[in-house]
Amino acid sequence: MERITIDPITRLEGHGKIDIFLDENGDVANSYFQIPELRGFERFCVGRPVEEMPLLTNRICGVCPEAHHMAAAKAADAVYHVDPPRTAKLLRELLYMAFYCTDHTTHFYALGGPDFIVGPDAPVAERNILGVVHKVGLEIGGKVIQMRKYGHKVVEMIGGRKVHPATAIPGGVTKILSEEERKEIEAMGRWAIDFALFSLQAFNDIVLSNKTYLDLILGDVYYHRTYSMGLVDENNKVNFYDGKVRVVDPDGKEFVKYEPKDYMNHIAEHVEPWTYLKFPYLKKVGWKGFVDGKDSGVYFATPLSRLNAADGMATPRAQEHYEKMYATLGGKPVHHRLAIHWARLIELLYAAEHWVELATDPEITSPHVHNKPTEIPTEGVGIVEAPRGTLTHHYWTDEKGLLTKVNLIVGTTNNYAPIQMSTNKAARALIKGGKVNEGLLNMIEMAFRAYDPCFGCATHSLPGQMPLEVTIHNASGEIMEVLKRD
Amino acid sequence: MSEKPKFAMYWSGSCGGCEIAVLNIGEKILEVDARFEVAFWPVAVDAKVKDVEALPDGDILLTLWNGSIRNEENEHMAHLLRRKSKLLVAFGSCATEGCIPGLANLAPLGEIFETVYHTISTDNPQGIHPQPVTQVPEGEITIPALKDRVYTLSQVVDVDYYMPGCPPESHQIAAVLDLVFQVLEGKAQLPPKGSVIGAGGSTVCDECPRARNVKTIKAFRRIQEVAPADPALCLLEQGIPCNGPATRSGCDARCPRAGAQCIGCYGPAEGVIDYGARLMTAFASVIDATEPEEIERILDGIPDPAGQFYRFNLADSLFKAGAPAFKHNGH
Amino acid sequence: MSAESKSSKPKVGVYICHCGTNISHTVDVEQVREWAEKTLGAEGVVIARDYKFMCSSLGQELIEKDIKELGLERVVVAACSPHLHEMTFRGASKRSGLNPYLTELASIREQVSWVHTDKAVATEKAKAVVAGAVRRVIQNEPLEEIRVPIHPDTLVVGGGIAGIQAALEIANAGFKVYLVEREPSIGGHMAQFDKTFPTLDCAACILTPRMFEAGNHPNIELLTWSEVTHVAGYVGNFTVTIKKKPRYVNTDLCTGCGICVEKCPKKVVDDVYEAGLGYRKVVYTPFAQAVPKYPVIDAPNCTYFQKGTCKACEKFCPTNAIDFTQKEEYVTIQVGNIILATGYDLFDARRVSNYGYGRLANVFTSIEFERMSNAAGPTGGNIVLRDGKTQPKTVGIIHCVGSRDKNYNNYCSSICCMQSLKFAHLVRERTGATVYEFYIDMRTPMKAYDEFYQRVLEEGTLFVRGKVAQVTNAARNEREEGKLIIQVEDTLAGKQRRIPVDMVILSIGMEPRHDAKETSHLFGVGCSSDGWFIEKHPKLDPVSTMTEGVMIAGCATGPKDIPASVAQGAAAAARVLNKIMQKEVVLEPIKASINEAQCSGCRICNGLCPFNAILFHEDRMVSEINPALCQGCGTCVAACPAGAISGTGFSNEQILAQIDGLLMDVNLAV
Amino acid sequence: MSETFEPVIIGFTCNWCSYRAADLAGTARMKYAPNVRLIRLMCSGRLDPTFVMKALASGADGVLITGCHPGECHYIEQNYKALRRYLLLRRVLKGMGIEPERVKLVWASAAEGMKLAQEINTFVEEIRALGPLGWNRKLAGNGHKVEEPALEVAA
Repeated sequence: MERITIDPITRLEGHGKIDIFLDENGDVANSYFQIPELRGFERFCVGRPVEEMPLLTNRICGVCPEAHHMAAAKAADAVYHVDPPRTAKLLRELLYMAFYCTDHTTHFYALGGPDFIVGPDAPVAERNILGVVHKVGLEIGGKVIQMRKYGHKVVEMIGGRKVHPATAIPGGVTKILSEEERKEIEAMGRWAIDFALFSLQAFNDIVLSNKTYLDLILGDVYYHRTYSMGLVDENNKVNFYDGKVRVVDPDGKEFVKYEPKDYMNHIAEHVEPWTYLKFPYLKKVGWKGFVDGKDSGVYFATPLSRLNAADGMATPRAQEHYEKMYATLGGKPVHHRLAIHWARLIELLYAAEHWVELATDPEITSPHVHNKPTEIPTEGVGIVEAPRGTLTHHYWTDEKGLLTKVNLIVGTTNNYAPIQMSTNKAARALIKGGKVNEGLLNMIEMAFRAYDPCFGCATHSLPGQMPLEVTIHNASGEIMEVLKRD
Repeated sequence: MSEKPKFAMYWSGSCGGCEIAVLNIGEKILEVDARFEVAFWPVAVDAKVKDVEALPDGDILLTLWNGSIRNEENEHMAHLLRRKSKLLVAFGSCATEGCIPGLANLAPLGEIFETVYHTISTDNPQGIHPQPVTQVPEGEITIPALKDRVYTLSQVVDVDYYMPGCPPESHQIAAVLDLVFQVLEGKAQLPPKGSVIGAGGSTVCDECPRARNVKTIKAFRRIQEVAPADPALCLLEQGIPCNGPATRSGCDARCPRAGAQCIGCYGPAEGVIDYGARLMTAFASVIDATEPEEIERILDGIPDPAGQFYRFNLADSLFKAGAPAFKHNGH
Repeated sequence: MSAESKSSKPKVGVYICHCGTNISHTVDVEQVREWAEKTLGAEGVVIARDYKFMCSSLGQELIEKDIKELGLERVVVAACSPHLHEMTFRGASKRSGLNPYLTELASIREQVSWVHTDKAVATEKAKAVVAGAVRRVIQNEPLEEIRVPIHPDTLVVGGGIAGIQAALEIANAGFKVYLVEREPSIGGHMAQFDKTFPTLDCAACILTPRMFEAGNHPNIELLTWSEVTHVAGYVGNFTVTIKKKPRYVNTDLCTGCGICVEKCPKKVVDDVYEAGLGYRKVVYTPFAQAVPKYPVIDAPNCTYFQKGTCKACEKFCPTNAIDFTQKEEYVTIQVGNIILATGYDLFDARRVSNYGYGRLANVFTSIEFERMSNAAGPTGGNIVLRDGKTQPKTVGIIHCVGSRDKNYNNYCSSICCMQSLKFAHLVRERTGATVYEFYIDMRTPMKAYDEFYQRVLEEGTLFVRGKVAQVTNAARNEREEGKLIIQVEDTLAGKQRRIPVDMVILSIGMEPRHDAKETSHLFGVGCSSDGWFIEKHPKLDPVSTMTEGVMIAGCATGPKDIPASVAQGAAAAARVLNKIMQKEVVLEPIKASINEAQCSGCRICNGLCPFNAILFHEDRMVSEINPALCQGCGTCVAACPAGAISGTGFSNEQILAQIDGLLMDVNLAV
Repeated sequence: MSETFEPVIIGFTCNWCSYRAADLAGTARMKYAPNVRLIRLMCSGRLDPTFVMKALASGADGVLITGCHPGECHYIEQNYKALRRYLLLRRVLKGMGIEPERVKLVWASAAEGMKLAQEINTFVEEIRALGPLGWNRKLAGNGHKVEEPALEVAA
């Protein structure tokens, strides 16, 4: 049997590697997306004091440490049965909104977006931030850097540090926000709203008004009818920091809405021997392998799935674009994976709007930012929406608050099965009769890049651009052909 | 183009925070592009290991390596980039001292597998563990085997410079790059081989604005028991086990400024052989008790001494790992 | 890395001593030598020799010759303990131009040949010890002694005979002395005695002239009724604060006429000087020959201070010297050296309840008897029972009360035997009574002591060897009626005896001052768990302490008789004088120092130094160590979290290298 | 294994008490187990936990710390610092999965040569019972070779 190894150099960086096996006819028999690293936080966090988890689990991912910081802090609150003061929650969420703006911006302009803005058929050398600058105009470069700066500035103001924030502890936060800081944060937030609107406009002008791109989005190659997962507030609006986890079935009907603490009843993880990463699925539906449809427990957890799982956005302007997207793409739910990019921009707008809402809350500068835990620590679950999927931290401690057991289901992991499926599907669609063309590379890359896979969380590689190289071996393993993407 | 010196940045077993920190230096990143030919930087540009292998030895002037040596691939790449680089910099806590993932060295690799693939949410009736080589219906596929424990870069290859921090603060990265630029212009000299760069020569207290007195500790208290701590007074004097006194300066005491204790991400101070030893001896010395029972009672306030003192530095400590780590391999 | 360090390895010479056969008997010296030359060659060892007696002049010359001819930069001598010959071999190095601190002693005698038997094993251990010393010595740095100027004035604390002696020695040599005494007069315990053994000359007769001399010496400033409250600084440069308690008598006006004492209407029991046997006025001088002559008003007992009335003393004082408004005052002095002669307390005989003191009227303590037998004492020197008139017909003297007894003090108080013999003599001389001495062992070692024992024997005193079980008044027969019965096992006769007597004298032992611990902290000297101050070396340096510039003399270091106390006072003075004459003192260069650039000002070290050698500079936010104050213990070096403190002589590099060396064999095996 | 196992122990002594006690044991020809190799410090207060860890990591099976009796420190009270460090160090060792009993603190005055000898014998047997630590072999077991030094920088 013939084998194709889509072997990003990142294979040597613990990013992932795709092995594609062809049958006698040279059609795809199967493909494997492998994740070659494991760190074992679940084991070595045992014995540590629970208040350290927001600091330790930060280091699971340097791309979204804020997500782990928050999930861990919430889990620690739960362990101590302590409810942080409102101001502490506001501060945590404000930090989180700023982070979302930075993260979504980075992905859209530097990592995922270029596929559209510059064009999927453009030479790879141009499909990056510089290409975007050429296409959209010079000022965008500056704006993107500015957005990232502002986001990190806020993270530092509230969290103490730009990367790996430090201030969330059981019962609240350690830092009070001064009025000067608040003013500055509010101003930056208002700028972020403009930036988000500008980005949506750019997406509209460049992508939606371009039939080829639209067809690409609506094409079948990137279509999977899976369940959608996302965190929603009491009004079933998208929420990143708090709420209940809602899952809708492929038809968009609510399948389940559960309290974070009940996640074990709804989520299970499947293990394969050929990869270090586990495959989460809906427990009640069950693991049926890498297939979509109502009978397969496979779900996805991305900006798009969050919008699918919710009834709308909690801020006005984001709500407008929410409605516009579903109108344009033919109603809820949307299963076209490339639409994740659009959903991401809508989330960017929501995050910016909510940023300003929080920064202007009269209580945000209150000095009451911590409630001392008084109860005996036991067990707790903390869930937030990481940009790349629902993030679950679950801790058990002894009476001293030392961890006895830890369970983590991190953002990207939720999408491991869908990614495997998408790349597999792209491969099947594009490799026929053993003929491999280099367009395959872009197409497959786009397939998994849409998810913005952050194996920093799951396996410690960075999101986005993975330069690809295809080596075609014959049955005897000799190299027949090497395809490069330029 | 090719007259420009070559630059490489690479990460192995790490969280990516170092890369983000580098991106956070903003416009300066463009200067790197102007001064250097970026020979290899997976997150930023498209290049392949084969291209690196093709380079003459020592052809890359400067390589920033972040990440620990967790699996065989990491090790392989470390040897390759060491060979190809004139200057290899261990960049960030993982590369210099193992960082928090280095705490894995407290447990046998086997137990890590036993835990991760058997959590409450894992459905694994046959007890499957990932294997370096797997036979699938279509053939054989491989993933790199994990090493027995986490190693620092310098435990695997010779390292020229060390840049601490989890991640290194952006202003420090910028400062180091400026130095490199000056060296390229012949305006400055490189520090002696083996130097720590992009950090201060003292410890965090040196940059901490909090007031401090002669230390006598009657009780250690955990931050959630104290918060909100007195914003003006030394955290350690408030009983919070702050790692600042033993942790290298350079971060501008960010965490203490934000009311959180230093957790030690900048590693040991100049010339220190064992980071944890410095902390435990300092804490113990100022305990205000002479009776063993009383001392023990006060020490109960540090519930996880090994984790507290070796949070970032275990892989680089004198012991390198806890005894269990030497038990058995996971595969 | 490895290349450079090889070239930078200093040349080391290793010298292994046979110590006659002391070492070579259990250590194969030749094998160690060979091994050192071969295996340690890589470490920088260029020559290894063995010799019968390295410490002999010939042995030392071997080393000196090699240093000169082979250009040795480091020397290791594997021989006895550094406490014996470190100086010797450092000297040898110095003579041949090698810094003495680049020479290390490896103790393969005390730590190997003398304590192990298996020759093979001992030889291997000897190799390890040598390897440790070699690795260590390579890390040694050349050190220079530290020199500090000496302030010529001296503080003597304690006005007993030891302190007086010390003060006079120094004053007579022409240097200023401050003599501090917390009682109103100097003189100490000796002033309470009548006769002194073995010569029986009158204590007053020999002591008063010394007291007078001290009190009127131009170079001695007497500070009685005063206490030291604070000591700062270091050898050569102490700043001492002294509290002068109010006398309520203006010493500038007082002539010591004694009218105030005479007129004072109130008497109280004098349990200090008269040991509770007699009375004194509330305004008083402890005794007639008191120095200084000025009285003191005992405020707590004074009617004026209690009720605001009386003031008899004031009315009658011819010079208006009485001053009720006096407050305690503090004076600060500068001195270069300090001598502690703070003396002892007496054992409280009540603690041995089975001897009945305090319960049975006619059980007396030795100090009570001293007062009773003193012509100037409460009974005018008549030896009588508590009733104050009846002379005893039989007297029992019990030795070792509170001494040589694990229930009280394990040590021997050293003077009790002789004082008991003295008592026996005095009792017989004054009353002709029958005297029994109850002793465990008779200890009369000093000059003319045993002769005195013989004399007392001949005088007919009866000696019963045995520890007295109890003293009781419970008579079993008419012979015992109204008597005190001493129950004892006569270990010579080998039988229990009950001996009825009229009077019992308990020869009570000495104890450290009740406040010895505080004093030791105040002056930074060591203090054993039982409370005696610790000598720098019990044999070779008995009057020095760990703290340079602070000497100890007399009973403060342990029980002594008068000659020994006087000798120590003089010895301490000699020590001080030689420092003063040198005008500067040389300190061991084993010191800690702080690298300011690395110091974060965390202040962890600030509280760790018992010698207050570490100061914190608020302005620069760094700590600094005063090398003259630093005693070189290294505690701060071991405590600094930033690794900013280093210690000479015992640096991290030296110790870690020694560990490596000691474990060399273990790692060669890997 | 343990019957043939001869522990290697590093002992830290105070110049003023335990080191003199060792001298005394020698002068008095007291015999004790040869497994302990002594290092002289000026005071037990000089004892840096680094030394203990260094010894254990470099192949020692146990570490004996000795100092003056409480209240008898020649530097007044530094032995209390040693005591506190020792108690904390044991907790850290426990956290690292190393038997805390491998490190022992013993007070021995200059006069207690016999006591020191007995304590050494007792400790040697305690370590013998625990078996080898062999950390140097554990670390040597990683099979990593550090490469040749990097080329010189031509700039």
